[in-house]
Amino acid sequence: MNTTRLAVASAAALGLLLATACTTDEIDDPDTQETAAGEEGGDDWFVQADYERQLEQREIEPEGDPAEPWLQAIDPDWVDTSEFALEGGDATVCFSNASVSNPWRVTGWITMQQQVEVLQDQGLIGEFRSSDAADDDDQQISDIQAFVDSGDCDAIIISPSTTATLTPAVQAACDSGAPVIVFDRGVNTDCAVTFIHPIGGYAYGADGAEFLVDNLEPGSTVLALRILPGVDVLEHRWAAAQEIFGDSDLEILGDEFTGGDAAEIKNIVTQYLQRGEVDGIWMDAGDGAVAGIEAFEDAGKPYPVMVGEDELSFMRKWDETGMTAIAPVYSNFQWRTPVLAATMILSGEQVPSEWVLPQEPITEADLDEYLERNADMPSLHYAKFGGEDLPGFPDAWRDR
Amino acid sequence: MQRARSAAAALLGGGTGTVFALLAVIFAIVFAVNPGFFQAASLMAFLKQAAPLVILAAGQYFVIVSGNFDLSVGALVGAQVVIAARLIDGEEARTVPVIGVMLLFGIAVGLVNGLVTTVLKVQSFITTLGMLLVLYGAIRLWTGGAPTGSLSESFRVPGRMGIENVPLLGQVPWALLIMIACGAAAIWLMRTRFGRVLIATGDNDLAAELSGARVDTVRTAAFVLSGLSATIAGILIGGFAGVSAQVGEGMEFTVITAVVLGGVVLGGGQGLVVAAMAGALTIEALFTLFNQLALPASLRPSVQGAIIIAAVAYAARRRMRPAGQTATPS
Amino acid sequence: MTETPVLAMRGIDKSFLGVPVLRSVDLTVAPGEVHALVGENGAGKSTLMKILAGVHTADAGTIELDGRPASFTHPLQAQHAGVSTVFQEFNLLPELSVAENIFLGREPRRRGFIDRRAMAARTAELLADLGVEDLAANAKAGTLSVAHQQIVEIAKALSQGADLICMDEPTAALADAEVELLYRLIDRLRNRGIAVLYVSHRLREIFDLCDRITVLKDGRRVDCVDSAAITPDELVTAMVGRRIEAVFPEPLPGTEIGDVRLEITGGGNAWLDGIDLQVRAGEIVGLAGLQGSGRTEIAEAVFGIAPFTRGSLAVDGRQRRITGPRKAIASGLALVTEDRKAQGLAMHQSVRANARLVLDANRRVHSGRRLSRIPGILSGLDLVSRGLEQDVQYLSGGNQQKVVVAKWLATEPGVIVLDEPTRGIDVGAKHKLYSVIRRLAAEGIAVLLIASELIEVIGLADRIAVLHDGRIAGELPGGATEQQVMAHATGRSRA
Amino acid sequence: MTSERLSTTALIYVALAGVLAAGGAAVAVDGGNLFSTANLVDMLTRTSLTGFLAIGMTLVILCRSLDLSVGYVAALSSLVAATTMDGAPGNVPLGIAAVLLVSGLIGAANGAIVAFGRVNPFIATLGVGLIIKGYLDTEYKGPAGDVPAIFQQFGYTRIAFVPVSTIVMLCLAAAGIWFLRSTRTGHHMYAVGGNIDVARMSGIRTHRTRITAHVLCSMCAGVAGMLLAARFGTGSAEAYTNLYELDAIAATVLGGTLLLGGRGGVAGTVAGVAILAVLDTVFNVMQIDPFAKDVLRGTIIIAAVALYARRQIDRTARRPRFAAAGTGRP
Repeated sequence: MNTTRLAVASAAALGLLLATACTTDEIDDPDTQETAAGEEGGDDWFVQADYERQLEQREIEPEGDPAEPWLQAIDPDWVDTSEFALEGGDATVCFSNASVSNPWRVTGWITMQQQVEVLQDQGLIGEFRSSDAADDDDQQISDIQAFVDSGDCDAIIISPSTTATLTPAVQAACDSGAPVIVFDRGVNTDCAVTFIHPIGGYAYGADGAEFLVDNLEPGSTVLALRILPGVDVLEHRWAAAQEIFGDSDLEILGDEFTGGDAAEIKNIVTQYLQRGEVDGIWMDAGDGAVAGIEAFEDAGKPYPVMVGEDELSFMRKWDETGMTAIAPVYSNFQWRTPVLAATMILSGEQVPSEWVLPQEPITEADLDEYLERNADMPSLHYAKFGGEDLPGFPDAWRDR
Repeated sequence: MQRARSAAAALLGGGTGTVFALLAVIFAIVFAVNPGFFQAASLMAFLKQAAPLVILAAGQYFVIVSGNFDLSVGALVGAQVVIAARLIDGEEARTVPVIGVMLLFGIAVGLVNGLVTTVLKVQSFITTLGMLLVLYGAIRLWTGGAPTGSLSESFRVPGRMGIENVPLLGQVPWALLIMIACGAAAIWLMRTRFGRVLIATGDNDLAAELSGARVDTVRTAAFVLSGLSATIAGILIGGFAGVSAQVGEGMEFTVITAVVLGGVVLGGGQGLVVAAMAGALTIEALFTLFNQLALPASLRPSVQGAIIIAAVAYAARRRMRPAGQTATPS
Repeated sequence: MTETPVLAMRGIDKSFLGVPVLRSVDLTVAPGEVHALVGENGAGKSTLMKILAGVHTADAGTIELDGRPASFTHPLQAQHAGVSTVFQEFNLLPELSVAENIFLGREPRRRGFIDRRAMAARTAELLADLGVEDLAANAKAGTLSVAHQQIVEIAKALSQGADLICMDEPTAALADAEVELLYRLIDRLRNRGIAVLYVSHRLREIFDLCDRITVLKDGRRVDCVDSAAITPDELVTAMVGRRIEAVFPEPLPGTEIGDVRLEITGGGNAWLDGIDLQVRAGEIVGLAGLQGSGRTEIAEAVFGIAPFTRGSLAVDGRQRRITGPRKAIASGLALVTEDRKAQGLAMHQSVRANARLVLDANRRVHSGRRLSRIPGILSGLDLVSRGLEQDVQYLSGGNQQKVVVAKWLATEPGVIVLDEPTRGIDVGAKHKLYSVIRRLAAEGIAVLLIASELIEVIGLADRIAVLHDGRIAGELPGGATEQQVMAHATGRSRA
Repeated sequence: MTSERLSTTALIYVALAGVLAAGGAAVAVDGGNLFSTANLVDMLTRTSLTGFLAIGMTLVILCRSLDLSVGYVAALSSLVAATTMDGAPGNVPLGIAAVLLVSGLIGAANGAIVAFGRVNPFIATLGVGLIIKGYLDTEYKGPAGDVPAIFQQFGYTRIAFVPVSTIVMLCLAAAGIWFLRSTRTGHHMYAVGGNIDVARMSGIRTHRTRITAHVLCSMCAGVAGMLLAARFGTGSAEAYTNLYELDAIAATVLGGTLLLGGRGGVAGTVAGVAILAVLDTVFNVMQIDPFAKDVLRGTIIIAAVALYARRQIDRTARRPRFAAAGTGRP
């Protein structure tokens, strides 16, 4: 029948075309594949070693000026970049962005653009090209290829939309000879000159989980709210939290996917409150945290012990209600670092091969300070965006 | 009275009967799992959160029964919430004027959808798909990617508050009352000349036109009603949960599913608005049921999909009548 | 007939949801015979044909083809068995070519793939066989005239190697001249030994064409006779079980021709030219003419669907620029359209909803009083339905047509245009409509009657305007002979 | 009919040329060159993924159906491919076979639900999509499997400046055109979409035809999934979040295929895909704000379809008899 005929045909066609490997851009896979095999088990996100390392890193005093956390690094291993040194500045820097599809990325993107302007004024960066993949891995692969093929990028900055899937594209970018800088989410290859990221998901998840364990009576109930499954940075947060809850006497009522939609969050919390007490809320990201809190208000229940994020709407709610809460931070200021790193690399300065930025939760203690600092910032802004010293501040972030 | 009888007949016949049956079954199971759900408080909470979808369903019904689609409602709901937040920016005084602006915006979007579909003869699926993209992009362009500003307390009243200490019921949410009002309005509208012409248009637009119906006008009006319902839904959702970047995402599919679940036939001309709203209620009830059963979150889409297909297939069977003596091919 | 019949159906039963539609019906057709199947709508003709076509399956009974037992569960099987059906709504796809339509589902193949050259060639052959040259194999079916579409259907049947071709109301949409063509085709078929099962309401054709007649009534076969052995009146009686005048009802007493209600002077547009036409109160004016001569176009022009671009139009003496149905309705016009399925009814809506649609859609004519008259109007038309809330899709053709008429009467029009009001409906309903038309006249309404069946126009109209090529070729008094009408219609004599 | 379709298709290629010209000009003004190798490669690369999906989508839409599940099927397929191959070049054929089998079965399910279950394709395929989503969310918490380098060539290799994936897509398109024109099942899709009762009366196995269309559509989605896997070097469940199905539908309709079925073809679809790809590249080269992209995309899609609609209306006009121009009767 035609179905099968066409199937065979297309299958044959594929096989044939694959046989004719007259390649233009090679992917040398050995190291790619090895590392790939490593972390992406798919099913199990918990890697004991990474978990422990990140928890230690929280204690380590980072090198560099605390006033400029985006330039600090936790036990860096500096690499020589003289091979990439470029005479006369005016470099063309290309940035492949996964997306600006959530407030955290929007805030960071503004910060990066502000930083770029400064560097352009200093003449360190000439043209700054960016592309946005709207969270579509395939799109981003094309974007990166386009940069590589255009051949005018002196440095390529990549914020991968998904770790494993972008690996081949990043590899290809490295092979193009231009220095590659990866930040935020990683990739399964170490071919990038530097990989910039805060301590990481395990630490983030642990910060909140430990806070709940410390602040709740044994036997208390905790509801976990997650955005969506399958994104490594988020899965690590949950994996760490599970690890910690596992050793505690807290009862986990359930873990729900909310898509970060406030209405969804409020629905779910409301329904849990109908079924019984909820003493604590753990979230893998702060989006919609306020809606979760309101669910308690509307149900006339006492405030839970809350794990949010350094998103202002939550921190302001936290402040006015005076509830027990913590705001884990996935350092938004990391968006400044890549462009700075690019200029460093292009001027042959050393950079950490893995550039681990500090990542400290905001606690009761420093809540007021950060609210103070961001007094006139919009509600979906992130407290630790670290752009206060940039010329565009505050307008660039306030009226975007 | 005859009309009453016909209504009863319609309710039981075809797809319409299915949805009420399904709704009953779901509630029965919920009750079995957790009788507590039927205490006034939790029931009210349920209706409060269901209200926006029910109102959207009513709006979508008008468009579908007139033979079109409106895929832009999800994006419109989101846009409305963001607009509200940005324009109100925490100022109580601005609440009412801004709501006025939102209503106008909703009407405008509906008008554009309607005119592009009727005058430019673009299939509504494409029109509203395009509108979805435009709204999504435009609203983010306007706010620089993420919502800014904040809602005023009074704006949040309809979606969040209610009439306190009503005997037996406790708090009666405004959202519930608004839902009932919209539902009643929709039912009344379908009994008016407009409604009759609308459904006839969806059934056979040529016959309607030759009978002097303003086919394009009623169809456009349907889109406007959908735009209005999206606005009201936006006000309720924004009020219920405040601003977030993801509000409304994917709602268009949920609401169309709800309407079809209510036995309304895609392509127009068949189905009751009551049933469409019941469909929305059913979907919300289904989500509640999942929660009550503590069904793993990741598994829920599968169950939802299966149930929807089953229900619609079942309804399709019931709707099938004999190809009677007078029936002729084509 | 000694030879084995090409078709022998015995004891066919069929019921839908327990409602019996056919009760042990027998039907035998001899090779090369033209066999008429008559009966009112609802008598079970269509169901019987559909069983024969493999659309429905009989609950009981046997079907034999050339003496061999057969049973169909799919149209394909019927075709393979040599039974082809030409339905009333043509089964042609406008987007496909003549050839593609003829061979749809049976495309000639070479090495498993469609062989378009062969397809075109064989199409040409078939058409030649039927003596039709002026029809291109690659023409899009959508662009063909009704007559040509029917020819394509018959060619399709032939190409399926049918030895029995069933035709459902084949002349319903044809003008008399085109009917002649059909007659010739049927003769050719007969000569090739192909049997034809001929379903029609038109007594004349039945007697002209058919060798034998099987009469169905209420799902039973009441009779099967040689056409020579029965008179039209007897046949009608057999069909409807009561004796009704085969001739047309006389004008009701008190009908008098009054002032001019509709007046067209020098009307013209892209399809019409120099139309001068007057219809007076109480007058029935017939529009005759061949298919495509402009009959329907006049109706459309008057009703503003394709308005006159030249000349003037006056209703009750007042000049009107009618640019669309709404204007037409507002000025007291009504149009019972030709195709009730496509243009007349919202099939999934109730009888009531359809009957009040025009009132609902036009504020100018909407009124509580008119709404309240609707049930009366419907019962005045002897509508047979399970209440006003029943969906019209479940009514018989005749009753559907009554709903269409009712929805226009509800507007209390001054001028009513009836375009093929009796197309494809049963004798009983036809006669009902005839008397309704008379009654309208008696009520002082101006009636413009369009009909392909000359006999209707002649029998009912006070005056007959004959169209040819978009112009009025001549006017004749009522009761003129068919020859006179045809003379004008074919443009042989210019009046 | 052929001539008709050609002329429509021709129009679309004209449109494509127009878009290329306009885009080229815009980029030139911007000081770039749209037709530089790099940009050509980029355009062609972007055509392949949507191309695979849209070719399949064309078949179902021709049958007056729809498939909203292709995005999920592609995601699933990428995982099936990656996990089956699991880094071993030897497993490549096995992986391909597995994907085609799985996607084919899903297509069969879609088709069966639409044909036998009489469920509106919109709902049916939406439901199936949800079912797959649930499975993916439950089974795969993120990327899984490992694609051997040899198969990654499918995603990265280029012959001159033409990516292999694009060549494969074009081959598939050619196959599709041939299939629709020269096989009965293909040819019958026009009949089924044009008027299903007529098709049935003509002895066409309408169910089989529709199901075949759905099977082929899903298989195309499967191929798209394999492309994803090849480019990702692994399988990714997240791929379904990108609403590929809507892109595919937009491309198909842009390609002049009637959403109501019965008219259109793969040739046009390829052009539609190309138009979208060109737009994306232009937007990228010109550094258009990501949100402005959505606005432009939406507007352009609507505008284009409106243009086609104009043409449809003109065509259906009756030939005049007494028009100043026209002489004598047709």
